[in-house]
Amino acid sequence: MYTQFTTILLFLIIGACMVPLILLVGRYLRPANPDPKKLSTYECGELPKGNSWVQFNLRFYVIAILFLIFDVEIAFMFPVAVTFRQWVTSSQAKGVLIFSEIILFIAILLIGFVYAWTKGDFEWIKGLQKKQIDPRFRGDDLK
Amino acid sequence: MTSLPEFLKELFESWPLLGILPVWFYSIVAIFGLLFLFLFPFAGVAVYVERKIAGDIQARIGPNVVGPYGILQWIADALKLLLKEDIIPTNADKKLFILSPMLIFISGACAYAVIPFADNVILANLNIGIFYLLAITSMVTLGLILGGWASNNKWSLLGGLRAAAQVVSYEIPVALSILTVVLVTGTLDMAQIVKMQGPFYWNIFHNPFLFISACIYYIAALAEANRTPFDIPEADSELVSGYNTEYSGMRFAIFFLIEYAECFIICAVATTLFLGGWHLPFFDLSSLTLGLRIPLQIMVFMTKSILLLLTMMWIRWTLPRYRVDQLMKLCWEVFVPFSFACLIGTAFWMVLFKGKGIPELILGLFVS
Amino acid sequence: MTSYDSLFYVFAAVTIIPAIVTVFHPNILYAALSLFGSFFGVAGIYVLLGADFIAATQVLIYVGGILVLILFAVMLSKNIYGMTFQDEKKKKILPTLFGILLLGFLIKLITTVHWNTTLSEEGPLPTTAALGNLLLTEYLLPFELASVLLLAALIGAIILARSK
Amino acid sequence: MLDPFIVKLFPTLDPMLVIISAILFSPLVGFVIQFFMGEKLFRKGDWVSLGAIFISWVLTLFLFSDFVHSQNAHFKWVMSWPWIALPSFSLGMGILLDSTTILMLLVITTVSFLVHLYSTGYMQGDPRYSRFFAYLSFFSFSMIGLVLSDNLFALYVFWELVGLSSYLLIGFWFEKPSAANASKKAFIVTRVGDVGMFIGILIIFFQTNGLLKFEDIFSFLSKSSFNGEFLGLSLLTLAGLCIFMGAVGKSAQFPLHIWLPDAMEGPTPVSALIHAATMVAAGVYLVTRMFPFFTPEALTCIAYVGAFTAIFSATMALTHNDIKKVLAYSTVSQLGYMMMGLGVGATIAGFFHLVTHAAFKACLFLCSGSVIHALHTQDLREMGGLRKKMPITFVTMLIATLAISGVPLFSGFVSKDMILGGTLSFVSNHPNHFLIPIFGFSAAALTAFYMFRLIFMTFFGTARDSKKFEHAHESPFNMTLPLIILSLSSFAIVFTPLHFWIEQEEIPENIHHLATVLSLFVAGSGILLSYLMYMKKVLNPDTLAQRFKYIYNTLIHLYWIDELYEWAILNNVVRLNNLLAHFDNRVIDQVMVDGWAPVTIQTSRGSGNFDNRVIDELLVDGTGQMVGASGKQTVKIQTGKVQQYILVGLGSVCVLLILLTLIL
Amino acid sequence: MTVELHHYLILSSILFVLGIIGIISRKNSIGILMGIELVMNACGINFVAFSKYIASDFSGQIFALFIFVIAAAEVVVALAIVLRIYQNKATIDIEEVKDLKC
Repeated sequence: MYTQFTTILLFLIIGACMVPLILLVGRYLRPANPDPKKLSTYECGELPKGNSWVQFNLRFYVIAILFLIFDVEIAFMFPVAVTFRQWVTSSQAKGVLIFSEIILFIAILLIGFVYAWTKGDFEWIKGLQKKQIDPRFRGDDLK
Repeated sequence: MTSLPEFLKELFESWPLLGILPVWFYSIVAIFGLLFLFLFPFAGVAVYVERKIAGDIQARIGPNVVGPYGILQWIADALKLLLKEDIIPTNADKKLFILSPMLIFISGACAYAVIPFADNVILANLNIGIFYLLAITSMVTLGLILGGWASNNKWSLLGGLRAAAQVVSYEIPVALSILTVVLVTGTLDMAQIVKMQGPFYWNIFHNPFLFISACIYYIAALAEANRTPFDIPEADSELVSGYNTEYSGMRFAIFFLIEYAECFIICAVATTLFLGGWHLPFFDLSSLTLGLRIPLQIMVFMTKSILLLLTMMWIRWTLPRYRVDQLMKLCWEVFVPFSFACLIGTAFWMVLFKGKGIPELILGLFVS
Repeated sequence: MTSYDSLFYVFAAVTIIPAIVTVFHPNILYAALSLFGSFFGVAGIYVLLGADFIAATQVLIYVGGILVLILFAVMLSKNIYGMTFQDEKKKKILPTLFGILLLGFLIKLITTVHWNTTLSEEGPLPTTAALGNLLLTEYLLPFELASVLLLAALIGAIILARSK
Repeated sequence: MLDPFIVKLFPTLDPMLVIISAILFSPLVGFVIQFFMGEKLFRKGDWVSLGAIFISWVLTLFLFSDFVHSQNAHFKWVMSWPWIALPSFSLGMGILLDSTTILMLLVITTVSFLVHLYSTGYMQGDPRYSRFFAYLSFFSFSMIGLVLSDNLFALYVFWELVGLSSYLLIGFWFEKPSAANASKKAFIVTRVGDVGMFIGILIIFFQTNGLLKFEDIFSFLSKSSFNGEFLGLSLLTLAGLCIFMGAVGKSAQFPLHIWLPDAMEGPTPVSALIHAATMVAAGVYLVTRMFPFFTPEALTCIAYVGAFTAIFSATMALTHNDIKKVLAYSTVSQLGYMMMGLGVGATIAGFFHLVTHAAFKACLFLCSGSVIHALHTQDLREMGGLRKKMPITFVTMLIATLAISGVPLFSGFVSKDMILGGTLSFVSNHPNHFLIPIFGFSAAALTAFYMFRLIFMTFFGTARDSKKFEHAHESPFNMTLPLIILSLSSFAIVFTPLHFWIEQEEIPENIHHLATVLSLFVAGSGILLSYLMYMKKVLNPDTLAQRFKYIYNTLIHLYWIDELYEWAILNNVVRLNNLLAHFDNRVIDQVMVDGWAPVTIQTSRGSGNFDNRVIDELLVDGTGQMVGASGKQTVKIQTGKVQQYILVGLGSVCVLLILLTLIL
Repeated sequence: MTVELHHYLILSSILFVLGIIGIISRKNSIGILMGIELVMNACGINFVAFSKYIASDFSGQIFALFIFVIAAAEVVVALAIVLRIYQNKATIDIEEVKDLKC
């Protein structure tokens, strides 16, 4: 029972076990003498202070939100896009109909996009400039 | 329009021993062939070529020590990486440390399954080809985040998250441009798309909007692969080498390899979607015999994508790096709106001209 | 035992086992990653059921979008100092008991009910085009409403997530 | 005579009715005006009641003149109209007018008018001057009503009113405790008699099942008699005796005579009007009115009571030095005389004695009133030699005394002679009752003796109290005029027009002559004896008193009857009262009433506790706490943990499923 | 034995129950969201299975698509809320988040 997906599946499986395979091969060729200094995380040469703190504000999250919403939108658009050519070539009226449907769909979501844009969610460092540097950023813990 | 394994099966059907082999055997052979014969050597060569071009651009000589003109440099690098000690930081999360390269490798490699090198030479002729590619590439973000997180290094985590944010946000323009192409072609099947582009009905010339979205696609894809102007995560000066700071040895090699694989995928997809895949403008290759047609088509396809790749490399060593907020602003305030505009434009164009592109219209003028 | 059935059981295992890990693993990060595994299993099930587009969308949205979001949330919400996510000390006996009970009943229900299945063997159809047509004709209103829902979610989330 | 005028005035009504109602109601009107507006009127309104009684007096004179002119002894006028008309019982109210009524009316109105006139002088300056006149007119109204009523019930009503007015008048100076006590004593003693009378009325009422009118009773008796008997006496006699009890109470006969001497506490005009002429006569009038009703045994009993009262009170009058007390006792004895007369069957004689007695006894009382008014003392021992000082009073008193002691040519002699004749004729018929004439004659002798004792002590001899003597002066004209009128009426010839009424009873000639001879002898001896003792002081009364000390003491203390009553009744009654009071106090108050207090306290405390502990704590607070506690418990359910909610939801779903599976 | 509809239903119900257990027993609110995702997937499988085995048309798949939309919207908003809670109360432990005012 062969479908195109079997190759995909096989590809995935092979890909998945390729990396461990390579590493295994490497393991036997490579020297392995762990040294605490070597094993410490790399801090541009300095001694690593504390573990990797990072406390982001939520702008990464906003980006992820936008991505997900538009990703879903696009996922929804694909089937419509696929049938677009067929409708358009079939008749002018149907073409206009599908065009208007797509336009409506996109327009509604564009409202959200415009909102995000005007509200300044795209500026990445807005937070940094305007807000005085967050104490934790100031790096006073590094003294 | 069968896929490569079926094509091979037909070829070797008559052979005595190979006849009984099931199709998926051929697919395994094809996969291994693709990986080892094409992917890994190509990556190495690409590294060499890139360093040569970089040197040339910076008026210096690239690697020329190993083998004539340094051609074997990449083999030396590969061996070095192979033999180099593999360090896992102490308080790093061991399991995740290993998992993240796997994820990235899978997402990078599996994309090749749907790229139509030639008429029947496509590993998996899915009828949702391009959509599958989009889905798989979206897995890269996962690997980036995990990589950054697992190495328990402040900078690598920051780099990882930033890389993820970048990849994520640039995926929207890429997806939108792909959507516009699908709008025009009407199918998701890559082979079908290429076939529809005929000798010179290339999509890029289909309508001006599509041309813009092709450019958007090319640049956004660059950013998605963290190449040159957008390689903030590994920006040496700031975050050492981003999420793969802690990786060394073979794991680092994998990261490196996947980077070049993704670059090639970008070029390949660009050629299939916009530049007419394995079509030569004026020569109809399909009429040739099998033995000649396939290699020619593959050659045509490879020249187009390698040309794109070279431009990529060229861009890398000429343009200065974007600041992070400029990067984001560029994506969200330029690419996304323009790609939406192109989408709507092409739709409008399609409605207007009932799906015919400029080449067809011009041809129509003459023919009638 | 055709390859189809064996594949089904493989994919079933691929969904169930990571799901169990997601539910019971103390470390929230491993739970999130095992969720990735179960999403892939579900995609496989979709492929088996002939819904290739849905499988691709599943991968695209769930793995590429939602899981990324969850990971972002996990990272942002955890005081990274701790790095450890060993925080699950809640006893899970009662819920599992009830769950198993419910499961038992559901399975009994499923097995007893006679589903008049019309098994059509004509392999996977090209779904995307058909889906597109259906979406535009029969299910147009939900299609448009989906955009409204997304808009609402977008604006709501942005307002909530705004960092000030 | 007045008929034409009256017909013109009130054409519709019967002229006789108009006259009688005028006679009856004018004193009432007088009383009402006097009582309510008396203070504010000119001269405090005495002219109002005087005028009212004058009207009824004049109208009575007209009636009397008609009666005399008609020469008809058996004159009778009846008018009655239904008052209570119940299916089971009907009572008519009406007016009965016959010879006795007219005579009584005459006596009442004349004496009342004269007393009114007299008291305008006597009561001068009294703070409650107008009220006195109000009471007087009220008394006259009730007396006239009594006389006019034609049935026992109306009679009994007026009988009570008369008792009330006597109480009011006796106790007129209520500041004096003795006056108050006297009025109470009078009222209670007469009430005792009234109770007896009431019992009699009830017996009649029930035996004759509802007949109260006199004619009806007499007609019923003629047909059938009362049946049944009680204590050996037939019911009829018993009823009679009970009725007589009322007469005894009112006319102060033997057992119930004690209140009359004390009644002297009232002002003298009152004594004159009520205790000499009218009210005390009511008893006699009752007996005469009900005469056919009494059985022979009852009559003899009445005769005995009358006779004994006469001799008994006569002896008491001998020793007293208070002028009004002596007169009081003489009244009692004279009433005894009348009762004796009636008892022996001489109704006309008895009734006539009443009329004459009313006249001269009123005169005596008024004279004593003017003497008291002049000397401001009632004690004979402080008087003497007043004949020059107060000539008119002296002359009128002398005439009245002569009348009362039965000296010929005076009214007293005529009536007393008839009574004594009656008694003799009765004894001749019933020789076993020989005691009655003896009592009669001895009483007559004693009467003569103490009356002249009185005259001699006050008017003759020398003034014993010089200071009072100088002060003495003759009473003013409005007081002496009634004296003169009354003294004139004491003469026999005044009553000659009534001869047709007097000769109704025929007494055998020889008995009549014996009676007159004996009465003359007796009167003369009495006067002679008192002349000797008090004028000539041949026999010193004090030495006699010393020798017959015991007799003297008993007389002075009125045979200790008051003490007897006191001891027999009052003490017992008081002791009974004390006992009852004690019982009431200890048993009822302490046990029953106060006893309840602790019970209620206990119960209230108990219910309080119960209420407090059970209801408040248990129910009210209890519910409150219970609600609070349950609230606290239920709050626990709402922990806010979302997962618990879902868990509970899931658990319940499972339970439901299990149940379903078990059931299906 | 050939894979019938009820196999898929059993699979989805197992996934569903696991999702519910995840929702109930997870202390970390993001764990709960993962539970919710599992439940969503279970429904998806059901829809697609029914459309293949019973109606053999694509309505089931359409609904699966809509489930993706809903799931995406839900996760976005839920995580925004969770992060907001985290910022206010520095914890995403569902047990601490139980009073009305966060």
